[in-house]
Amino acid sequence: MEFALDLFTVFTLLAGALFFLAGTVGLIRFPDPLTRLHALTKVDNLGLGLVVVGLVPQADGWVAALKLVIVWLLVQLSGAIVTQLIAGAIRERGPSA
Amino acid sequence: MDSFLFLIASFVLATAAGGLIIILQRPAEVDRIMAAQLLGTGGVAILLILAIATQNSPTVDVALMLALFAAFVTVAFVRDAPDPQNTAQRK
Amino acid sequence: MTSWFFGDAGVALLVLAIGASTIFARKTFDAAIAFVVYGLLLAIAWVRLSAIDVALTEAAIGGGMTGTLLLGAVARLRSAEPDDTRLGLPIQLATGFCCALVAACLAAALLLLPETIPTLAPAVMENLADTGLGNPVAGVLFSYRALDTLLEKVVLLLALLGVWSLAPNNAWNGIPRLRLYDRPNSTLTFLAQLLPPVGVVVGIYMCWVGANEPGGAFQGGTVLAAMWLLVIIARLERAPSIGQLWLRVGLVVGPAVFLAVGLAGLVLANGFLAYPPGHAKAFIVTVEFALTISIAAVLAMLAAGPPQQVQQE
Amino acid sequence: MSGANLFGMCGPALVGLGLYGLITDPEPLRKILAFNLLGSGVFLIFGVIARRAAAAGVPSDPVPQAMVITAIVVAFAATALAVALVLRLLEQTGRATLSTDVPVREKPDP
Repeated sequence: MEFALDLFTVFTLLAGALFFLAGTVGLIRFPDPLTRLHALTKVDNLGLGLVVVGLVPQADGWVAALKLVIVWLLVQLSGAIVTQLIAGAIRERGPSA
Repeated sequence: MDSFLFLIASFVLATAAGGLIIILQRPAEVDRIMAAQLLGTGGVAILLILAIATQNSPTVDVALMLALFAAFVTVAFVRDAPDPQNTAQRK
Repeated sequence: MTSWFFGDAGVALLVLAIGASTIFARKTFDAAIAFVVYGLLLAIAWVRLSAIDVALTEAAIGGGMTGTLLLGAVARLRSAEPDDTRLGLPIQLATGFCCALVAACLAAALLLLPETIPTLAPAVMENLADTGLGNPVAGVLFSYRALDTLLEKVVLLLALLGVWSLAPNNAWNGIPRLRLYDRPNSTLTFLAQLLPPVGVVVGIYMCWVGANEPGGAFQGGTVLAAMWLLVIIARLERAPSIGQLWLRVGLVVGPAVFLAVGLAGLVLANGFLAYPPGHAKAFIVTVEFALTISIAAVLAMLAAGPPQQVQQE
Repeated sequence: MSGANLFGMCGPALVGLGLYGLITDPEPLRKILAFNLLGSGVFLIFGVIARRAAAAGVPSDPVPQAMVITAIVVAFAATALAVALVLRLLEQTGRATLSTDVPVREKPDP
């Protein structure tokens, strides 16, 4: 059981790290600001999400695990809204703002 | 397990740092804001991983604060980013 | 803590690189953004130095509050004529050399420190049980060095008086001139409705766990201040006029309660700012809650700036 | 070399950088920024010393930690006051510069 959980952690963390890499590469390589913003949200949602999912089995008790999930939900929530704000600024002021 | 966690934390740090340094060279303000946001999320991930790896649960609170203030600061970024029409002549 | 050498080296290098870019950035806006990022990185560095209390403070004040304050100032200063006076290259080089020398001397002093340096940590831990607290940093702040903490609150109030006294003559009792959004923005309104409830819970939690785990009045108060500012920036609520009675009471309630508890110590215990044995924790928690309110009010008002003329509606 | 020592080397370097910016940059706001950088370098040095003085089951000496927390809050208050001064200078003269050899635009208090 322990081994299976560890294996689960390894895979999800690797996947999370991959999304961090993909999001960053997208942020660097994508042609215009809105697509770059799209890449950034992948880091917020999937990158951090997978990292948290992977860490939950390693957490010390369910309260600690819950706290991890709450942090992710907070980032998810504020990240999504803040990204909308940035997108609004891009639309209003043009891509070079 | 712990060394694996440290490895992932280093990887996330390296990715976020690389992205940050490349993007900070760009002229557009929006890109900088996004870079800051990327490092905010990366920082939260690193702190969460470190909290588990070092079994130091208060570190999660630091991640919580980071998440909260990253959102707060981005509001200020968007509020204060220069308007290119008015500021084109400024250096 | 287990070693994370490459990570530590990476964090340290990144702190230096971003720190340098706040100095050498061409545009001040870029420097301010870099400073915010720098604050985030320093929070990680403090975690690695096993100083979670400081990491919390740095994330909140160093990155968040100072960053917002500077960004607002940068936006206002855009209307100013740029100052093009640059120092000549020889002077720049000489300054650079002198600064490098200062840094080298400091580094050498740090490296030459003996392995065992005097520490008060054992003394703190020995007497921590008497205060009923579990967090040694809170013990130092509210018990052993309580006078420092009390006077620091007074310094905060003095700084606020300084900021307020920069108001033009006819603007006294006006509304702080915090930069708001140009117009109401539905996305921002949504954020300002959603985040503050979470933030208030986090703030109270920070204050509450402060007795036993990292956290405390400073960190909690800063979160509350940031949430208040967010609501004001999003135009959901107007900033209060600085003459409001409730605001002024909020500003001084923390230091006043602290002082009252301190004076009560003269009667109930054996000296100023001493706590009666056995009841120390109750007193400290009371003081911390009052201080959280005051710190939130003072920090928010400091970030909001001096009052401007009251607009007729 | 331990991790704490790495940050220990970071502290003095930041002090140097901050000092350089404080002296060479003409814009007051940049000076304020540089001063904050200098301060955080000093705090970091405190942190490293606290880490080294770890004893008796605490990972880091709490006394310097408490001092740094106080210092961060006071540094914020000082920054807020300095920023307010710069903005007042702008309001009063239309410029935000510290050099004395520029003509000051007279502007009555609004």
